[in-house]
Amino acid sequence: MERIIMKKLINHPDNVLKEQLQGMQLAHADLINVHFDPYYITRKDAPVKGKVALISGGGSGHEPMHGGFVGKGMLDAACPGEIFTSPTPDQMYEAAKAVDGGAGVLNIVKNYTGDVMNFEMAADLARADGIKVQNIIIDDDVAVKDSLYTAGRRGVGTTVLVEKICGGAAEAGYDLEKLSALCRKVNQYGRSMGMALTSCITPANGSPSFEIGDDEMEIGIGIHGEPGIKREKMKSLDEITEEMTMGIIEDPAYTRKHKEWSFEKDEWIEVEQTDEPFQKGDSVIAFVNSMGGTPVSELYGVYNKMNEVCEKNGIKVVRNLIGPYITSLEMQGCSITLLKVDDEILKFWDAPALTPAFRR
Amino acid sequence: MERIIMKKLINHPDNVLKEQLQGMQLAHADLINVHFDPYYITRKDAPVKGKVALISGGGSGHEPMHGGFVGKGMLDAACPGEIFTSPTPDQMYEAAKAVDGGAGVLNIVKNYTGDVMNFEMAADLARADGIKVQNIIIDDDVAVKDSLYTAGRRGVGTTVLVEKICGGAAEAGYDLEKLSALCRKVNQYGRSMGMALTSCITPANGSPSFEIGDDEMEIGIGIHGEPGIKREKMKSLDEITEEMTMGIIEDPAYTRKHKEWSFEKDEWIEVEQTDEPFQKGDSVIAFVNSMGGTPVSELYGVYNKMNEVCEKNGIKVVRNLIGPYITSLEMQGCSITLLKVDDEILKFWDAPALTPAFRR
Amino acid sequence: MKKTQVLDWLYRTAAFMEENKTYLTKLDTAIGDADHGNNMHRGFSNVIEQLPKYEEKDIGSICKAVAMVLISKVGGASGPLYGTMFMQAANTVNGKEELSGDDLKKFLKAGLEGIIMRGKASVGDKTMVDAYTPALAAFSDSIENGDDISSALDKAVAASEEGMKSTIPLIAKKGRASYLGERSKDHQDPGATSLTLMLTAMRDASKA
Amino acid sequence: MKKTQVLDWLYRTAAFMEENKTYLTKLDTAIGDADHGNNMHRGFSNVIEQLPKYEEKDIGSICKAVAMVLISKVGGASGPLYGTMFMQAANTVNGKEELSGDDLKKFLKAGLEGIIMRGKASVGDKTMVDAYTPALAAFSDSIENGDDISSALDKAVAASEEGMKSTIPLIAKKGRASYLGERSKDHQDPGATSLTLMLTAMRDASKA
Ligand SMILES: Nc1ncnc2c1ncn2[C@@H]1O[C@H](COP(=O)(O)OP(=O)(O)O)[C@@H](O)[C@H]1O
Ligand SMILES: Nc1ncnc2c1ncn2[C@@H]1O[C@H](COP(=O)(O)OP(=O)(O)O)[C@@H](O)[C@H]1O
Ligand SMILES: [Mg+2]
Ligand SMILES: [Mg+2]
Ligand SMILES: [Mg+2]
Ligand SMILES: [Mg+2]
Repeated sequence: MERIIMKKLINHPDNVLKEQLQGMQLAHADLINVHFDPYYITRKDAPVKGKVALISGGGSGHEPMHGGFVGKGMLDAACPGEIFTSPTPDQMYEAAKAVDGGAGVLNIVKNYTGDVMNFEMAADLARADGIKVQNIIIDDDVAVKDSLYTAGRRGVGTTVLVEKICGGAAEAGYDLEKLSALCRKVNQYGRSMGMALTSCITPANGSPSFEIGDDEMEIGIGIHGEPGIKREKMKSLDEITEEMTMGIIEDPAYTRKHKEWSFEKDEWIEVEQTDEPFQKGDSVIAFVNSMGGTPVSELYGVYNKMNEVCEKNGIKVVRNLIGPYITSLEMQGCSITLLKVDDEILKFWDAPALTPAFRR
Repeated sequence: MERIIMKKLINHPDNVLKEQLQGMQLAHADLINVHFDPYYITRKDAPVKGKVALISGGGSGHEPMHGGFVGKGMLDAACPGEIFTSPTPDQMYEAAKAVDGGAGVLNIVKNYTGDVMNFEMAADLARADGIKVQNIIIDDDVAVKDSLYTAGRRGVGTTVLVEKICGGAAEAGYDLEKLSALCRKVNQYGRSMGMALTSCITPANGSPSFEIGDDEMEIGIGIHGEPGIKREKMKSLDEITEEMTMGIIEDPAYTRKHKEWSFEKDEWIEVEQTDEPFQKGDSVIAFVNSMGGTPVSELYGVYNKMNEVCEKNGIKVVRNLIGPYITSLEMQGCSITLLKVDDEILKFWDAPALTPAFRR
Repeated sequence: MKKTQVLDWLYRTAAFMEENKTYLTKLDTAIGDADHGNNMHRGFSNVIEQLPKYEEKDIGSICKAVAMVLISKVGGASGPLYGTMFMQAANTVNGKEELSGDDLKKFLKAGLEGIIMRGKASVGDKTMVDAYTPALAAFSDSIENGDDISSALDKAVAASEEGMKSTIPLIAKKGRASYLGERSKDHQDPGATSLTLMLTAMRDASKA
Repeated sequence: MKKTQVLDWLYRTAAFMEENKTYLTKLDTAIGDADHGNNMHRGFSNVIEQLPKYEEKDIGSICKAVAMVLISKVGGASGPLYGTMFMQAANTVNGKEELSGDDLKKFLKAGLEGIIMRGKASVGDKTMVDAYTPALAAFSDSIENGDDISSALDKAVAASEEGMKSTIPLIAKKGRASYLGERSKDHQDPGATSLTLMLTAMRDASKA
């Protein structure tokens, strides 16, 4: 088969995911097991008896998320789909069977139509096997304004923070109900916004997901190489960072409905949730994330300005995470996530973790 | 002043370094202190009494190296120069005064003409103040074939490994002489090779350091956006990885002379060193590094193939490091470093470390 | 419609998805994440790879097998949607070796209901539902008017194509394209396009 | 050469470095790391910023101050090289308020020796030494033949320019350009170019 020339360290596009997962397995055999049919990654010591198992997953191309977060103190399993394509239910189903330690499974699902539907089907399959499963949807992208005329806010940066915090709580013995509540709370407390300087190329296509001029940037992007909310002329670091940070801080209350499983009614129900806006005096974890191609040095510039904007608005940054954690292949750009914290959240944020991409 | 539009998260090019260092200080106030006149970064608890202090530095643009490696178990200080420009002697001189705990200072110097000369002058200044200083040069880039007709091999990936290993040994109480010997050994045991898919843009210039076609790659690059040894048509991951890995494994003995300080003779002397080639049965730490713009997913693909090539050649990978650790701004590409290990090296590789960019 | 024609339909669909892979992905590049063609191609090439194992079974079992393959191979939004469509449609034709016009009407209706149950889209949301809904209506009318399957499918395909084109000026309200708001205008929905291809394949099979 | 002319030399050098910043960096882009113009501009703009503090002192002290600024502001290879050049040269003119032709010869000679001590380059290595060496020889000959400073500097500049151009076909053996091997051919060395600018500024100052 002829290979389109593209500037990627890959062999044939059809084998990219498999080869990369093999590399992960070889590199982190002390922490994880990679399963290949179907694809899912489990922590070495799974199932952990009596602990609620955390599973997440989504399209590939966002590495290190989620596979890099499998291990003690974070995820029990991750299910990688094809690049930028939701995984299929059999992956999450097999993962659930492999990691359930008897206390049930919490699926952390980013709010994309495909992810939501596939995780729903997976939960139904696992439940039919007698596994207790809850799905909590993460939707923190303030660039999406309403949930009525769209598929709703996308799950972006908060996902990484949720996986750390809920991972800590699961390790500490939270049961499925308490863990689901914490997960919901973290999602409600977290808000993100992203931007791109360049597009990205999926191996399967070999050409950029969107075209962007030399003097342009894209504001309000998701993490799938999809174009964002608006296209603007390139601005300075300070302007970009201020726009993103203020977009998060001034985001009004946001209400949406998600399907969750009701263990009483034994069926899916619609649960309405509302995020309250940030308030002066809030303490936050600030997460400055590279979309993949932006070097960490530039993230520190963003962090510097973001911190100033937060201070000016009475928001106190008490913890931070800076680096490429939820990416879009080699896309240049960044996202900012602010997560309001309370003692419970901080405690599990600070808890130990040992995974390929996150250690504490 | 008018700003050239470039796809970077920066304000005016003149302020990039300062703003990024401010961001680092804000983000990692628990681990490091950033000093601004001149620029140097020290670990929070410096000087550590009785411990040999480790200092490194070099041009900026290679983040997280070196500033991200300041902290317990790695560096006591890092001196960032302007982007891709060696730091000046006053930086290393001030850093030495700030972190010397009475047991002397080891300067880890990458073998670039500018770095070597500036560190030499800095060592002279510190020595005049009564501080015991040794400079050890790192030169591990096998793409540079001879030391007679060039400035010699460049210091690349092995630098990161040296900083971890010698950091561990310094923490364990090695004196300056023993630490220097270990540093020299790690340098001799380490070999690297790099390649680029794209060029990179320094903020001061606003245009790419080199032009490269859509179907071309550059083999044998350094880390300063300088063009490499040869230009080739784009190849597959397997071909690229095999070429780099074999280039390292089959690299013959390499001899060079470096200036080191003789404490007996009280003057700089030339020390000749020879690296012995890898042999079947060697155990190594394998370090697959992103040049900045290549996502970690692709590095796992590289790791997968590299491991296969090592196995085929009787080289056993016993530890690994995968990610963007020594970068060239947003350049796409990667480097591979193989470091032969013995018990001493492994012990300190596995030792704890707590720095902004490396935790164990 | 005989079982061989149902099988032919699946083979033709797979061929269409292969031919139109780049086209569908291009449509998805404009307002999505540039994978719809790859997803559909991956799904249906797996379907026909598995098909020989099921060819001896009844139409219901075949369609259930197709559903399972699509669910486990496609991913994204279209995987569960088309998977559920085939699953629900299959349930209406259990044990059958041939489909009457009325059977096919029920089959197609259950398929659309599956997509709506799963994805909650309405006509005008700029999804596959915009093509499927008028196509089903045209097919049903035609069958109820006494047309044969083949001419009913002619009308269904025409309606599907119109529905597909009707997505062009719309602002998307479901799926990934909805994030683009106004910017989703002036682009044809990829899912409405793949759905139309699937019906076209059925029409062609009904005439072969 | 009077002290005011020495100061004028430094101001002119700074102006040249500003004017030629992009040019020098372009040369360094081809065979280096694209910073030589920025380095030299940063260095000399700092030199003239500091200069008012030293203008009252003797030429030796002024040049020592210049050396310190270059050492602490330039970085890279050129910082220590030009810093050491000024430092060594300064040592030959301690306490002087004016330089004779012979003084300037010693001054320039010590500067070249400083560069060689620090960088170990020989003529033909494709460095600033390739411009400086013939320039010094031409200057010395001219002074020894009884020429005045200004015409000796004319000859030095001509020789420096020739030396600078002689670097074009060379394969670099020192500094960053050496990594390129054959590929360093057909490019003019940035350091030889900045050195020539510095001598040109001195020549112009000697005539002003
Ligand atoms: N909620 C929904 N209901 C019906 N169809 C939908 C819905 N969401 C998306 N679609 C369809 O799915 C198509 C996109 O499929 P695909 O690109 O394969 O999945 P993804 O959007 O996950 O990448 C859209 O063009 C649209 O027709
Ligand atoms: N060993 C050396 N001796 C003399 N001159 C040198 C030496 N190495 C480099 N140079 C000069 O330095 C110039 C490059 O300076 P610059 O770009 O400022 O520093 P760097 O190479 O560190 O980026 C070269 O063009 C060359 O003339
Ligand atoms: Mg998709
Ligand atoms: Mg430089
Ligand atoms: Mg898509
Ligand atoms: Mg340079």
